[in-house]
Amino acid sequence: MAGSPVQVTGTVLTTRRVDAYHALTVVAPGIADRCRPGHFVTASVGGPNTSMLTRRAFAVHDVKPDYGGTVELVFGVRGPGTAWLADLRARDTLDLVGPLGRPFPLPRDPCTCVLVGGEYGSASLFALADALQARGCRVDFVLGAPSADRVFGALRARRMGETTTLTTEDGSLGMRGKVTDVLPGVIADARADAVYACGPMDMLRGVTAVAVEFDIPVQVAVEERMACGIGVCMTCVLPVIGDDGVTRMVRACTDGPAFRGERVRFEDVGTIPFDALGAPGGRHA
Amino acid sequence: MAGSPVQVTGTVLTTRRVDAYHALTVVAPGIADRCRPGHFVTASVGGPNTSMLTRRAFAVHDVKPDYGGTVELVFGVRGPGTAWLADLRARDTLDLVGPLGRPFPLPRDPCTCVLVGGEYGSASLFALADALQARGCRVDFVLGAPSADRVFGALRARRMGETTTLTTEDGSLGMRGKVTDVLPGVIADARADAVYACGPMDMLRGVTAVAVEFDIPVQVAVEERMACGIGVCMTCVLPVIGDDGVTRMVRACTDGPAFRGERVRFEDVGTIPFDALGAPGGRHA
Amino acid sequence: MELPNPVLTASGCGGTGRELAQFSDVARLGAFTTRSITMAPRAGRPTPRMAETPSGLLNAVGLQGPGVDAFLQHELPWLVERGTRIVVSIGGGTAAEYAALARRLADVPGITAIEVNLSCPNIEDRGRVFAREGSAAAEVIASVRAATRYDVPVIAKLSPDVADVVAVARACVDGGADALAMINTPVGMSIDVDTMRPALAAGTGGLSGPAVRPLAVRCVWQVHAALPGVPIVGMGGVTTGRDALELILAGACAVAVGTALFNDPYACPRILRELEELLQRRGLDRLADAVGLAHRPAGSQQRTRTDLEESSL
Amino acid sequence: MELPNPVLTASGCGGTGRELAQFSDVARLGAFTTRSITMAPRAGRPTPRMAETPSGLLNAVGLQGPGVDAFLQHELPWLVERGTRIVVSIGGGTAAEYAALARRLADVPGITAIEVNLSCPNIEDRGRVFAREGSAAAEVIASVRAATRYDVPVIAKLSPDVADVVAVARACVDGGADALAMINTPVGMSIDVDTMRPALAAGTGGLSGPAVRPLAVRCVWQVHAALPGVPIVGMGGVTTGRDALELILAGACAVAVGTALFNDPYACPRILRELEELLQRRGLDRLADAVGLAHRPAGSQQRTRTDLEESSL
Ligand SMILES: Cc1cc2nc3c(=O)[nH]c(=O)nc-3n(C[C@H](O)[C@H](O)[C@H](O)COP(=O)(O)OP(=O)(O)OC[C@H]3O[C@@H](n4cnc5c(N)ncnc54)[C@H](O)[C@@H]3O)c2cc1C
Ligand SMILES: Cc1cc2nc3c(=O)[nH]c(=O)nc-3n(C[C@H](O)[C@H](O)[C@H](O)COP(=O)(O)OP(=O)(O)OC[C@H]3O[C@@H](n4cnc5c(N)ncnc54)[C@H](O)[C@@H]3O)c2cc1C
Ligand SMILES: Cc1cc2nc3c(=O)[nH]c(=O)nc-3n(C[C@H](O)[C@H](O)[C@H](O)COP(=O)(O)O)c2cc1C
Ligand SMILES: Cc1cc2nc3c(=O)[nH]c(=O)nc-3n(C[C@H](O)[C@H](O)[C@H](O)COP(=O)(O)O)c2cc1C
Ligand code: FES
Ligand code: FES
Repeated sequence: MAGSPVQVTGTVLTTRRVDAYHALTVVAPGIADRCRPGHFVTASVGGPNTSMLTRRAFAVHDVKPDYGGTVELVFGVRGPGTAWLADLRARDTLDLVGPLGRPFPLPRDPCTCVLVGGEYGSASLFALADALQARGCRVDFVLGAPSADRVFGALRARRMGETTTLTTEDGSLGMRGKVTDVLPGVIADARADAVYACGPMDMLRGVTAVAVEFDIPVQVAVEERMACGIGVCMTCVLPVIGDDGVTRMVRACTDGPAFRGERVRFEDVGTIPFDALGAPGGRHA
Repeated sequence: MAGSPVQVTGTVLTTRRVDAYHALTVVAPGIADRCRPGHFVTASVGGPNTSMLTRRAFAVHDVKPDYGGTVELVFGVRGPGTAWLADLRARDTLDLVGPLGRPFPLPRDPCTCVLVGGEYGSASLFALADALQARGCRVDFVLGAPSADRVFGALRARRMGETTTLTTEDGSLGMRGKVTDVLPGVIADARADAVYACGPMDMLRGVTAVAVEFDIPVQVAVEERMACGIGVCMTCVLPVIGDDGVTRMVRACTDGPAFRGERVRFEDVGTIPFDALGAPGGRHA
Repeated sequence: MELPNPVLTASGCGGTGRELAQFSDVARLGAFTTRSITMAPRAGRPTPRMAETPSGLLNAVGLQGPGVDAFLQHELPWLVERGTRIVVSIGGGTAAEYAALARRLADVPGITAIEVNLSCPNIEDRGRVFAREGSAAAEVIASVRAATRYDVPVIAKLSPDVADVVAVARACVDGGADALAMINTPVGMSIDVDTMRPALAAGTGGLSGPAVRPLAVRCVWQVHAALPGVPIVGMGGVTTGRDALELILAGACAVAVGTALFNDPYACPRILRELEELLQRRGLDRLADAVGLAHRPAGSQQRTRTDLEESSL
Repeated sequence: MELPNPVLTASGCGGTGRELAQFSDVARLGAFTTRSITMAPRAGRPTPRMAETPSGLLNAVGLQGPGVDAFLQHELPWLVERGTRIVVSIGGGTAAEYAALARRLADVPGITAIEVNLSCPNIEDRGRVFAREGSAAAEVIASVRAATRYDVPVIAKLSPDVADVVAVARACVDGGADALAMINTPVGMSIDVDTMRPALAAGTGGLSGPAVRPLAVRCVWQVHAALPGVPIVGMGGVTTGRDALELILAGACAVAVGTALFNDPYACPRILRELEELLQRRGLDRLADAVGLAHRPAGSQQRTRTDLEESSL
């Protein structure tokens, strides 16, 4: 990790709507400094005397040096916490903790990478693309969502990527279908060496299957319900196979969110696989 | 009651600081219409997803016909609910229920009334003074508080009252002392026929004692911790002697807040007097 | 017992009915539940009787009320006249006192059900609350059942602060309870750190409001799983149609609204409206289709079998 | 047992200590309480393991952990090296298993106290949780006490969802508990009204956070009143110095912070700072002067007698 996380009472600099999403830029120097692609932050929601106790996790979309350092978050309104965030205005304060999690590992040598984003998952891919390009990598984008308004960052992808392929399930933008429908073609055309993916669990599973098919490494950033984001509560676990071949229930927040795709047991997410370390009645118990 | 209470999602028109207090003017037509002097309203505090469940009670300070009807509340910051109210700005919404309670009864014939206010208690006296003067009554004010910044409405009292006497415990305004120190003189000078009082329980007790001494009627508006304000929860009771001579635990919110002072068993507030109807082991049990 | 709709007031939270009637028609309620009526008039506990806690409310009213005679004379007739469905809650210190109350109510027309508030101290057992112990609760229920007309259901109201709510529920049903209501308030306490004294004059009080909803959902869930045929009135922190639906999915066939009335006097009709909308959006035409639906095995299709009548208690 | 200060982490809420150390020095804690350590490694429950409720949090982690051997090899030494006071929480399925854990820890240096998590299902009693029944709890405590070095206190951790927490507390003290910790999370549940399924994969979970503070204050109050000589670690919804003081005035001589750490990783030092300020402003020079102070008769002067050492458990 690029330094340890800190808590910052940031000030909202700007708010904007981007299609189906809200974007908040927050002045949060201590956090901005330390962010690397794939890091996330957590926001305290609801203000004083709120009944909402837990922080909400968001990928860091953009980091800028302005005002000592800003971070931008992109989010959709899902429940009361994100609804509260969507109501914030410039100059309001926002309590953030970050940067959190294990960021995306970067290749040592220049290579070709396909970056796959589902819905707001693409938010964390642009900083990654920057870092990859800075290392001389070629970057191709595949972005998808159920509908056009939920594809995030298409324009920026077009500007940054060698190629950009868009998919929507309803066909309202790009190809009709899912990212996994177009991914094999993109990998083949680009002769890609690696894949990075961020989005819903189903998509990550599909992207991983494609990458495994091509026998190229794939990094996925997963999302699990989190109560703390800092590794102390053990609520955000998923089954991941370790270097020793043993499956463990590991924390998405501190062991992830970025994992090697083929190590994540996607079919078993939401269960305790019988052969996981310490599974009830399992061989290690 | 002048019509039944309603719930109104009002809009804050103006906010201002008045010494130690905050004043909020809220557009709340249905409520403003029905208000009579001594009525109170309750405000929902904390906004969506708040952890604060109960409404906060406030006397209606002023009613104006503007924008279909506005009410003004005056309050000091005591805990989290009033702190939240103090942070409201113009155009915010505020959920009010009112008018609530039994307002001050007015004398049938013109007479001389002394209006006694302790701290923010004086807020409800000006609408009362208006109503009394409209009936040809003479009005004299006695306002007191621990310190000058907590005496509310001195200027307005001076404008409206035949006489106005101010007291502060620290001597920072008017006479050093309590309202009860000056009240006998005011009653005597004005040859007062009746007293109205609003303020802390201790003060109401003292004022009642003075009025009893002079053998003139006294109306007091009491304050008790309220969970509902509409008469359903039974948390706001105090021992009051009925017409039949029996003490009952009656609700400050719907049987009051205005009571005949000599009927309130001030010494027994916060207890169940042994001779109250239904007291444990009491004669009626 | 048929109710016009599944949203009731909770005992002790709707006053005499007259106060709520200022805001909306009490005859439109699923039912109006009275405060717990006692034999003799009761002055209740000293004030302060309430304290706010995070998403909760502590109260120690102490069953203040006019006694059963005055209730029958001044309060019940008004409700009956309006055509309100009336659940009369009763409270006592001994099984015999509960039975005497039930007898007093037996010949009174217009009572839809008797709810037995078991969260009263048993004066024959050093003040231990009846609801804490299955056999004491069952004895009360049996004596009330025996004294009540066969066509008036007896509802046992349970409290969550027991080691095994299912055991108490089962004892009450074995004792003759036709339905169960849960939850009454668990015992809580708050201390004012400024005065450094308990916030309530009584020291402890009952905790209500959304803070306790997870306890209510759990109790309803456990009891419905163990006794699927027994109708349950769910309550505890219901403030929205979503909250009501949560209890219904757990196994309640009706819900009662208490603390929410203090903040929103229109809570009952609003919650009913919200609930109906939610059911409709989920394609659940009849409330009964939703009762206990969250118990179906994961991944299974929506339950079609129905073992409960709409809003029947 | 002396602690540098009265603010501890609550079991299962501070990770291995390393995670919190990123934010502040774990040696500055009153003590670090480990998650409940089990004999064998445990994978815990499936996800979702958490659901937010009004002012509360439901969790069903299921004691995920590496087992006692890995704990002693990889987690404890790191804490010991830093000079942290360490309370090791243990969990088991039988009294014998608890005893075996205690024996495994008996020769390990650097353990300040053993906390016995009694909210585990007793596999010899159809999964009934030990804390629900005095005699089962006492048996566990006695077996742990017997296996633990005389100078290491054994703390019994109790749960509020029993009919009589004082009876369980008394049984534990009679069984040899040197101190009590309360409260563990009462069992709650939440149902997702969109999926119409329980929000937690495990169905029920433990409810924590400010929502349960009134239950914690009540338990601490009742137990302190009945057993004034027994040190109590209070916990349940402590998020500020005021909350900590509330539990202390009720009778706790130390407090533990759980759920609040999830929102504020600096919660422990902040709460300590706020608590010290509050005590000072009230002229309470020593923490011991505040312990149980709310029990003094109304109107009496501040208590001067002190029967508890500062921060001693
Ligand atoms: C590492 C990570 C990065 C994320 N990045 C983004 C992002 O960039 N943009 C975005 O829109 N969303 C992102 N999410 C999802 C976002 O955290 C949830 O949408 C949000 O917490 C929902 O809060 P709510 O109050 O609106 O919804 P509710 O469903 O009411 O939330 C209730 C509780 O569940 C938790 N929760 C619910 N859904 C999720 C979820 N998917 N992941 C984690 N916790 C959840 C909340 O934290 C809260 O404690 C991310 C999640 C994780 C774990
Ligand atoms: C009829 C009536 C009229 C009032 N008029 C005014 C007024 O004009 N201006 C003003 O400043 N204050 C007035 N009060 C007092 C005001 O209601 C309290 O100051 C306010 O409720 C405190 O809320 P809080 O969240 O800041 O404090 P907290 O102490 O945190 O409140 C906690 C809980 O206690 C209740 N509570 C606390 N103090 C009181 C109290 N004195 N009376 C009733 N409930 C209380 C609150 O409603 C809340 O439920 C009036 C009270 C009553 C009963
Ligand atoms: C002020 C108050 C008074 C109550 N009085 C009674 C009562 O007399 N009898 C009873 O059985 N329950 C009583 N209750 C409990 C409620 O009926 C209900 O079970 C509980 O409050 C949970 O529901 P809620 O969270 O919606 O309030 C009372 C609750 C409150 C808040
Ligand atoms: C995520 C989580 C995990 C917990 N794990 C344990 C545990 O392993 N052992 C234990 O005794 N208590 C455990 N608890 C209970 C806490 O130690 C504490 O008793 C309870 O949460 C109340 O305190 P709080 O409201 O400050 O969180 C856990 C609580 C939470 C929220
Ligand atoms: S969210 Fe708490 S450990 Fe990951
Ligand atoms: S405040 Fe509820 S009855 Fe008066």
